[in-house]
Amino acid sequence: MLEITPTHYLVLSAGLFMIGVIGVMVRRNIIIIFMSIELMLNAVNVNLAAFSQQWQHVTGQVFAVFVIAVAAAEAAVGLGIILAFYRNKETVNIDEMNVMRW
Amino acid sequence: MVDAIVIPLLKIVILLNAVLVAVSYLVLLERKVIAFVQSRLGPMRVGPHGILQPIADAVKLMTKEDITPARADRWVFTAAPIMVMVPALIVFAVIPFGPEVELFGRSVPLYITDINIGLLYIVSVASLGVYGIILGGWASNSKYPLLSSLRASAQLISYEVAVTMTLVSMILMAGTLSMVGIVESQRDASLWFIFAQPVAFAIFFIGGLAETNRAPFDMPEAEQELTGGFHTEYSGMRFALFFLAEYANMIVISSVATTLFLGGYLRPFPGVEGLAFLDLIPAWSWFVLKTFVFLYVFLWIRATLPRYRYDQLMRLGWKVLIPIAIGNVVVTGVAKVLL
Amino acid sequence: MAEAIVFYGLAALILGFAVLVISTRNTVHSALYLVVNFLLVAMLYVMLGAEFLAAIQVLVYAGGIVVLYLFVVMLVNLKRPPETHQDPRRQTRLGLALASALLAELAAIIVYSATGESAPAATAAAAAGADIAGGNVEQIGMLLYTNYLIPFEVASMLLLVAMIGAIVLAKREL
Amino acid sequence: MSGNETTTMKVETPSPMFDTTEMVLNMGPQHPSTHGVLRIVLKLDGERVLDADVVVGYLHRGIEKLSENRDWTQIILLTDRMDYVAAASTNLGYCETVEKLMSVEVPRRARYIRTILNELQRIGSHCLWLGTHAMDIGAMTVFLYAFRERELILDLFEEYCGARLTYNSMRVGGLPLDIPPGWDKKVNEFCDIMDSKLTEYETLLTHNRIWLERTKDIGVIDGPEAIALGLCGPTLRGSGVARDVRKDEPYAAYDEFDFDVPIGTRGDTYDRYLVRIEEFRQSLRIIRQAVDGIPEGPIVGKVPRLIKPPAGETYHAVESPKGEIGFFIASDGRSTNPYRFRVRPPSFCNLQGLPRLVRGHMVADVVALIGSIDIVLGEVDR
Repeated sequence: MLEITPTHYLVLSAGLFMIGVIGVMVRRNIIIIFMSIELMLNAVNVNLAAFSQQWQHVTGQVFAVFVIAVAAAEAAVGLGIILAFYRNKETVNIDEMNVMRW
Repeated sequence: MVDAIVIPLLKIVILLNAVLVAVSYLVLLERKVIAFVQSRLGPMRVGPHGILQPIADAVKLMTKEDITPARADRWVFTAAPIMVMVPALIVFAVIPFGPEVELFGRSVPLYITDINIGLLYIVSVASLGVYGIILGGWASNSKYPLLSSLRASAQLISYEVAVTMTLVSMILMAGTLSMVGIVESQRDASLWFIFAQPVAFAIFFIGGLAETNRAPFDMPEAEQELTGGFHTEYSGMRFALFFLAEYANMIVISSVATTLFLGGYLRPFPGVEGLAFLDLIPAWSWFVLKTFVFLYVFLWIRATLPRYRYDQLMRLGWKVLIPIAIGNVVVTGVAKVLL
Repeated sequence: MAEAIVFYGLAALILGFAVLVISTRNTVHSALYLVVNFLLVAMLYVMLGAEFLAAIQVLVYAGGIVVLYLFVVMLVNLKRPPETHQDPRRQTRLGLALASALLAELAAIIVYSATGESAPAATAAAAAGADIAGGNVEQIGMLLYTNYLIPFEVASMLLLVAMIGAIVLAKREL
Repeated sequence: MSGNETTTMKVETPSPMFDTTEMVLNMGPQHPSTHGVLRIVLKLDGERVLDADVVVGYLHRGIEKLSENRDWTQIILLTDRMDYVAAASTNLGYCETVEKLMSVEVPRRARYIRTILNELQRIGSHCLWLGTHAMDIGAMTVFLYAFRERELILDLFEEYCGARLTYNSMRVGGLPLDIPPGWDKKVNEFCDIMDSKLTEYETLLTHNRIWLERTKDIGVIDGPEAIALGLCGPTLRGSGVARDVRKDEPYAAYDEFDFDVPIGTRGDTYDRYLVRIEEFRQSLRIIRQAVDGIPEGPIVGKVPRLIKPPAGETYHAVESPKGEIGFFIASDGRSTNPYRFRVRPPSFCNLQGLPRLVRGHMVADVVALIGSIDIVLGEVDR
């Protein structure tokens, strides 16, 4: 228990990922859902970093860098969509986002 | 034990106190310098030539009533000044004020730590400072602070890009991210990097002015437009934290500029043997002197120039500084490969 | 020993703030908890010897992405709470059920993999010919610009596309 | 303009793809850049001003009505309190109107001194304008420099009449006091100092790139529209209309001096700035000519001890630093106070151009434009 192995990190990462999943499932505010997705991506990154340390090789970290780049792109576009949507329907409730165009 | 814990802790305590004293005296310096420019005297009443003014200010601000506006987001409103102050202070951890010195028979480096991602650390911590400003403006539940916090964050984010780009060219020059390494590489090159990278220096300086919300880029707190900006609704000690953080950020930018461009704690002409007698002056005093020159220029500019408009500032950042900074990186890279 | 204390502390804080992120009503507070969460994860990266990743995490996630979130939250100045007229209870139950199913699955995988043989760390390092202790940044840079050059360029294209997309979405008239 | 009446002219915005909410920002009456107690209700789209509604009246003291219950000499005191940064100009406007009503001839020496006082006042008022205008745009040093020179003018006035702000420096028919000995020399010295200081202001501003960016193409208004809005003074001349009461309908001793009326070309904030800067120089030119040629003679014309103008009404305007300040005064010929007293205040008339000027600009330009039209709330509200 006192020696921290990669498994510890994996459990932590799984927990973080779960919280993200719960957020996506339970919340209806699309901004919170986006944040939950960021949490999940972070969980993945923790995994990658842990593996990177386990294998003493930085490839895992390189992947994490890619994940961060993707997260940035996702945030930019996703939030742009939220704003555009909000301007039209004055809501951020995901259940009301049920049309592709209007 | 002593080397690992006691000495670093001691250094942190000394540095924090030194920074806070420097910040409060920077306020006095600003008032005196601007007064000098404007043919006034500045503060004269507290102590001889007003040198005790910062203490009087501190006492005043600490004893003033601390007002939270009705319907403000109390929690965020309280946290915002702290969120501004903390990043401004922890940046100092990696700034090298001097090389290792012998103190009481021990070799003590005059910096808290030298990490191999020093420059990245500074950039990332500095990018956190924006939270306090955004949230302070938002939590005040008032329109002027909200406008101001939007201005501040747009400004901070866009100028960060240009500044970071210049840092990339500095990394290319030094070949390391460690702050001490950058200084030492200037010693090896016998050259302050300001002479090798004048464009990067200009962009860094302008971007630094914008990032610290100083004139002529002080729109977020333009009192003539937004009645003080994001700290309009703050009073007492919480206002003081915003205020101190701004000046601490000035010192940060000046210190980083000194380290990157002016050879940090190196004496002038580090390669010229004939000037070796200058080494008699302790290295840290060179650092302090150079930082002081930067700070003076900050104040001087404030007293001289009018204020930019928000959209002009954004245009300058995105359409002028960032392209030049990227071009500078390319040129530096090509030159590095060819030479 | 010290590592364990730090790890458990960090892990508890990370999970705690993550729960706060998804459970708080106020979206701005959520974003704030998210920042704290990211900073804590960055500390975890430092523990794992990934300083570069930690710095990038703070710079991009905490300094960039969440600022965007905050902007959007402030612009989307909600007049009514977004979750009023749904039936939240059913949704919550369903969500929790699905989530716990997934958790069980993950736990099973982890337990399974943990009982398997652990990685031969030293040989892997030797095979990679890299020493993780020194110059984390150089190694990542080296890999990015050699083995992963094409993914790197693809990522840059992705960012470019995202930038254009965001501008198109945000601009009112073209 | 007044009260809750809103401007009906609707702004033409490009039809937005999305509906966005407007933000209403209440600027003033407690705001550092509204030069007193002006209140502007701004409708904003982001930082862009869609519409502005100027609310005035926070400094209303009823000077016009009050004047109908004061005798003709006491009113001079009240005119001090209208444009309190250019009291001498307002004094002069009132006194000349009454003189016109009574057909009193003012001695030439008095007219010369009045001209000198008036032009000194113009420089003083423009100093205050320059300082606050530059301050609004963020150049804080110009403010103190301009006030340093304004101080010299106040000293001159103090030496002349003992007051530094509300001079009460004219009388119907002439002047209350002759100039003290040596005063004319001091005025000449001041002119030399001012000349060099003007260069100093211009070094700080005129070719400063930030200043240019902040003022060029801000609040552009062309001549005909400026006239239609009733703008006057330097604000109108900035739009290229060479209207100056001193030239067009000379009063005091202005017909005896050479001076030019500077006009702008584009009608933006920068042109209005240049016009006022040039007016400094022209005022100095007039003062130098007047000081050198002060004739000997009495300082008060033939005026009865108890002023009681004959029945009738008249309008007379002078060029105050802010623009054309006109007085309409009716006398019933019986009482010792005016029957009707009405002021055409230049600040008020210029202020009604403000909503037109700020529309489409940014919040930061609003303060620049308030500075650019140079208002004094004491005169707007009276």
